[in-house]
Amino acid sequence: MTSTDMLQIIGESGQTVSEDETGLPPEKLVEMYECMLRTRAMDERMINLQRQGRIGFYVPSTGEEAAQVGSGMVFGADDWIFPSYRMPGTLLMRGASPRAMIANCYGNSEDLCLGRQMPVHYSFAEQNVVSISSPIGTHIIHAVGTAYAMRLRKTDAVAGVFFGDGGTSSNDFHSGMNFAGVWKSPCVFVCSNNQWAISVPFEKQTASESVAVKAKAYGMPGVRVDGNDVLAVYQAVSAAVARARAGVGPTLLELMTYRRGPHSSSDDPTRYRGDQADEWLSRDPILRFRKFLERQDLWSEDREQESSTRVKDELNAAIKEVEKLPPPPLDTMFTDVYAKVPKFLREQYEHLIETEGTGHEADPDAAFPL
Amino acid sequence: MTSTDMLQIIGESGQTVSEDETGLPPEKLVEMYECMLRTRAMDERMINLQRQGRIGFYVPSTGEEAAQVGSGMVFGADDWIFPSYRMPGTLLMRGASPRAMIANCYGNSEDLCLGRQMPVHYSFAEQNVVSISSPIGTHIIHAVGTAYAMRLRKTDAVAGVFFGDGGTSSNDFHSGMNFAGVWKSPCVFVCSNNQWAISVPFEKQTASESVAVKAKAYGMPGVRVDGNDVLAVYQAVSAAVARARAGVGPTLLELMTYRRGPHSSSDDPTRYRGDQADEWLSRDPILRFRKFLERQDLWSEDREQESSTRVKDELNAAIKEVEKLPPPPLDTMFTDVYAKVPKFLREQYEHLIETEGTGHEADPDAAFPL
Amino acid sequence: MAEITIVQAVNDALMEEMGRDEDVVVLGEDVGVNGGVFRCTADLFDTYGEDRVIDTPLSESGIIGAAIGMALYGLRPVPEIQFSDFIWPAFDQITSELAKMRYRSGGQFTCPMVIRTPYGGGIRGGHYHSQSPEVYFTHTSGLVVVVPSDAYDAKGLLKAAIRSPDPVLFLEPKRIYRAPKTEVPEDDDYIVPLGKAAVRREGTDFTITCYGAMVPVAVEACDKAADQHGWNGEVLDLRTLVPLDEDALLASVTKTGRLVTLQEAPKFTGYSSELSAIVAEKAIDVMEAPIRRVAGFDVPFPFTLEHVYMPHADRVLRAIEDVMTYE
Amino acid sequence: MAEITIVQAVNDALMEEMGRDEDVVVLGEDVGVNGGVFRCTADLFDTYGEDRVIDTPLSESGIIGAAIGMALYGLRPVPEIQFSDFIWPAFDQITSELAKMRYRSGGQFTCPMVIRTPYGGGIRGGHYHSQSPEVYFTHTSGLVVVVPSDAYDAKGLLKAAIRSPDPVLFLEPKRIYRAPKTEVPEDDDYIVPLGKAAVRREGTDFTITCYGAMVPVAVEACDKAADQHGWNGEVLDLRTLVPLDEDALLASVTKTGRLVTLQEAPKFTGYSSELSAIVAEKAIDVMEAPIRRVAGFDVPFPFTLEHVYMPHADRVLRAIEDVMTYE
Ligand SMILES: Cc1ncc(C[n+]2csc(CCOP(=O)(O)OP(=O)(O)O)c2C)c(N)n1
Ligand SMILES: Cc1ncc(C[n+]2csc(CCOP(=O)(O)OP(=O)(O)O)c2C)c(N)n1
Ligand SMILES: [Mg+2]
Ligand SMILES: [Mg+2]
Repeated sequence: MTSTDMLQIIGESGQTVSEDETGLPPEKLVEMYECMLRTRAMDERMINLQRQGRIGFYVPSTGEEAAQVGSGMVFGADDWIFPSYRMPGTLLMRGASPRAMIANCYGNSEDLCLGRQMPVHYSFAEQNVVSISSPIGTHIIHAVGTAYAMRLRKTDAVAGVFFGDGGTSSNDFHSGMNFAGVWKSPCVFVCSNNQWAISVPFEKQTASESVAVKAKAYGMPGVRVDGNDVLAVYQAVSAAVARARAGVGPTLLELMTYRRGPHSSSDDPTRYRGDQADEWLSRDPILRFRKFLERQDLWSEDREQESSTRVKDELNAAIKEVEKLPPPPLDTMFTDVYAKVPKFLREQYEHLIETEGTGHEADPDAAFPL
Repeated sequence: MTSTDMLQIIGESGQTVSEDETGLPPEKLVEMYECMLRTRAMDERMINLQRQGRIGFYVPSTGEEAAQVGSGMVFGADDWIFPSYRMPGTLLMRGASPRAMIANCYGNSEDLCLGRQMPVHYSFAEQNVVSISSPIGTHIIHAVGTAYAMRLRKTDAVAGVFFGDGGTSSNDFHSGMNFAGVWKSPCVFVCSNNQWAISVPFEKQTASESVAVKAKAYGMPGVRVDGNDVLAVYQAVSAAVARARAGVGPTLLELMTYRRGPHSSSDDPTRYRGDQADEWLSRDPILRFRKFLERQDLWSEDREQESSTRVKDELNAAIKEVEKLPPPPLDTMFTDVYAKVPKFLREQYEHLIETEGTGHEADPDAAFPL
Repeated sequence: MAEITIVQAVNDALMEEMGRDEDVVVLGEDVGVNGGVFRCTADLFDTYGEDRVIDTPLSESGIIGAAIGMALYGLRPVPEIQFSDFIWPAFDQITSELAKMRYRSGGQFTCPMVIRTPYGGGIRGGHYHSQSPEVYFTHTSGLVVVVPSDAYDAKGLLKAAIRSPDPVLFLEPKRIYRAPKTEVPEDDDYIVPLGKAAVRREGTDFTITCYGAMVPVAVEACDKAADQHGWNGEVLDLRTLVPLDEDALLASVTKTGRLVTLQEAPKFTGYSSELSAIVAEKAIDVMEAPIRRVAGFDVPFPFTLEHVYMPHADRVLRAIEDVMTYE
Repeated sequence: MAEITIVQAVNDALMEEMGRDEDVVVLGEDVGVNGGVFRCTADLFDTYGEDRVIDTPLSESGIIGAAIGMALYGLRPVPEIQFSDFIWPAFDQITSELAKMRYRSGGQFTCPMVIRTPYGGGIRGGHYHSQSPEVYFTHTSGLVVVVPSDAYDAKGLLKAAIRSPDPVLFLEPKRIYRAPKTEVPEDDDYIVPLGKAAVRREGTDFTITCYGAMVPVAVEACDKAADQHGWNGEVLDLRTLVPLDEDALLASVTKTGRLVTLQEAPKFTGYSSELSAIVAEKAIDVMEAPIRRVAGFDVPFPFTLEHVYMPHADRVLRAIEDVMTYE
């Protein structure tokens, strides 16, 4: 297999093109499909809220649902996930609630991050989903440290880390892959190669023939996978997780997909690209998986209607609830900087309250960046 | 050729083991050999000065002369060199004077760097040898920027950058290789894999099967070379330089060698390694090249005696001269921070002179770090 | 005279300097085809081509490191860091290499360049799209640090920076990128000299120091102080943080005897602390009141509560009242 | 009581804490088999094994990033950066990740660790083996910054730091790594609390603030001032730069009315500027003289002329004379 060969199980019309070794039972297949629908629905709804000015920023992931959901299903409860910002599907698959995610986008008092970060920078300790930050690539080496700790503590847990094609150029892609190679870390590196880093196409990002081949530089295997084929994703990630769990070492996976939408709600892709997106429309991961399920009589137009209505209703209900919540209280600006609020921060807080009271109003016109 | 195959021309007894395509005329071969002798002599002399407390710090390169001299010979006058600290032979080969290098180690008024950096952190603008700094790896991406500028200015010059096996773990190995791949830079990356980064052996540095294979991650060719074989080094570097000059793109070379001595005058290798060094003694690059030259009647015991005496005399004379020189004048502490000395620095200087005069004596007991 | 925004001023300066000097090149993430995420490099790609307007891989260390290599060879690079919050991967290159190259080589090698980067809060960007990192650079000997506060200065200072023989960090106040417009001369060659502060409002009762997006806040606070109390404050826009125009600072406090410093960066060991230190060292006897600092809180930049975090005119006014009523 | 060096104190603290808590791990370049280039981690490898004393690849970003990952999972890593001059490749990890993890996750994730690193001049190390980078970290909200000045503190503060729930930068003054020895209790569990300054010499005439390798210089200068002028100075060793023991600072200047600040880092926007600013804000009316700062010059750290660069007792004495004779 050359480094540009690609694992695919479901063909574009839903037929099986290579052996399905996933062994997934029907109900799991349906669960995955519904999670893909939920991810897509959330995408559309949140972008809509952003356009209406009800939330300030969003990062759509339309077209990348298979990569998210297929890998999200693999990891166990004791495994840790170090996500990127463009993968709500993985978090949903792990049990993060849409409501909690919506609260994060509103940055209100129910947001587990207490409104301290921008929208989509989630953090779900209960699901072992580590805090997302904006700087690209920094978390890749975190996963390697956590994987080290898992081994030192003699667990058989695994760390999974997710990043984009742009992320492979970052410093900590290099340090993370390199440390993991030397340490034979129980770590799985998952690159969603959606072929764009904002406006920069893959061929300006790196001259290597693939992301997968970069694994060689670190003494680990690299595998290219059709990222729009949820079963191929599931199978490849499963194999890599099994390998890590067994103590054999880390793997780099490259999930080939496409960023169909803008980079974020602040981005206008017409400035830098034509309509390659159309070509990828035909490879839609949801449509493809639906065809696969229908061929096996696991799905139908009726179920589609029922399911998508239910998903949308759930989302709308959650949004309605969340929108009523107040912002986080003023003192949360000063807590969690340190374990205990030190004297100098307490004084800053007290001085603020003394001189300005607690009645701060947000500026409704404030703009949003990328 | 697998990534661990290695180019070798001269065998360990001086015989030719693969075709010599260098086309080097006899006088060039002898020039290279003498430069290797000079490099070795300088090494021994400077370490000696350090042991006597006459200079504070030195970095020996014994056993790595072929890598230095073989590559130093290739680059042309208009090419630029971004060296590491362990390659005086390359600088000598380019025409840097031993006296200037010794003045640098004394940090005195004749030091072109005005005594501002530690010993062996040379800078020779006249030879297009760019200022060496201590942080590992930072210069790798500089070479790529310079190579870009060479192309933009439509010259056919080439940038050569040198670093160690430890350097391949640095952030700017990654950025440098990646940018060069994308830009098809006229740049040659030369890694002296001497198998140690202070006390850290290569297998703890990276799990990749070689340094050369790392080139694949950046879409460029990588070649492993016997770094103790000066002709193999010359030939491989020549090919890479020709490729760069012709606009085809960058190359990564891995020169396999061994750090026979301590990391620096501050290091005690007995703390962390046994006597693998012995094994490498038999692969001594100078001895090997001497046998090669002797087989072709280009060298003899007489010439060896004459040459090594001459080289040592030259060095001793230079040291004697340099030792007499005064330290750099006090005002050089404040110049070259900016193009012009700004008012606030002029005031700091004037205040210093006013309150403390100009008669500062150095503390002779001050210790030296790594 | 044309009325333009800061974004336009930056774009004009780049367009003109690239036209004047073919050694000027622009590089960074999304600066080329896309014209920059804030549009500061719009149309440069079409005008000067992909060799001089370079979309780079996603590596700030690579961007600055490559720019250093270009500058060593004689080009005049103007790298962009998309948000100043993302400058840290390049910090080793900036502090270890860029700032020390001239000094450590005895003047044999230099790498003049202008690192442009938007900084500061007020756009609801949270931790990583809002910070004000000036002090990390002002403490790094060898760098010039510039912060314009309107389009006139943005254009004139950027042109001066591009022509400067020293490496310059050019911090662009993104909160005021698009407002208010200011008048800018048509003359292609006007320059605002580095190292000179500007008095934005003359006064005799107290001094406010500020820079970047805090300048309009300081002016507003002064206006309020005049309205509400009849006090006549002086607003000193520092414009260049290194080298600081110390004479202007000392002249102003010598006149007023009262000082409020204003910055949006966190307070502790922030830039303004230096201004206090200088005054406490050189002019303590003219001071008629404590020096009050208005600054960001010593917490990571928040998201939802950013409007509480950001210094605003009323907060500054309170500090003015403190120093004016002190006995 | 045993008389030991700072190196030994650091080594003892690590040895004991690793024995006490098996979550403590040490990682860095040459810290394992070699025992650290300054020997601070000597014998740990043999005692606790290669899984807990880890020789890493040459990447500071990797060292700190991996340590963050370990700490997230519950380990208590103590990464070493070989020289603080080489910390910059890790600065993004420190400022963007380490310092903000607790805050940005709403307290869901924390990464307590101690980054140990030797800093400072006086060992003829030139630019890259001599710098004092404290202010880059004291301005970064979320970090604790500690600088011991003798073996007693080095051991007690390091143990406190390892047990702290917050990330700590532990700057070790390498110039005095091996001298002078100080007495350290045999008790394995003594701790020097974070956030408390220590008066090293009591006095009433003037105050000198200092930390790390500048503490003996301050004491020597005070002794000279007493000898030569009969002035009785107070030496305040800050020990923890964040959180600063502001009460101790204000108490001392309230008593003495005169302040000299001492640091070896460059002066401009250095740590000591904050001390001036605090005093100018909170205690200006007790001051009987300008605040004089003794600091490194605003240049890259030099090699041959380092003895001129480094603040020494006579230079401090001159500043003391300035503030004592001021009228
Ligand atoms: C260190 C850093 N530099 C720049 C940015 C701005 N930025 C945000 S996302 C992005 C592109 C990321 O591309 P990729 O890794 O391919 O992920 P994708 O957005 O395609 O999912 C950039 C440049 C950043 N967040 N961090
Ligand atoms: C960024 C950085 N980290 C650490 C060091 C300390 N250090 C100096 S040389 C060295 C090892 C370098 O090994 P390698 O790159 O293989 O070169 P060699 O010394 O073998 O020639 C280390 C860790 C440094 N100079 N810079
Ligand atoms: Mg992408
Ligand atoms: Mg090496």
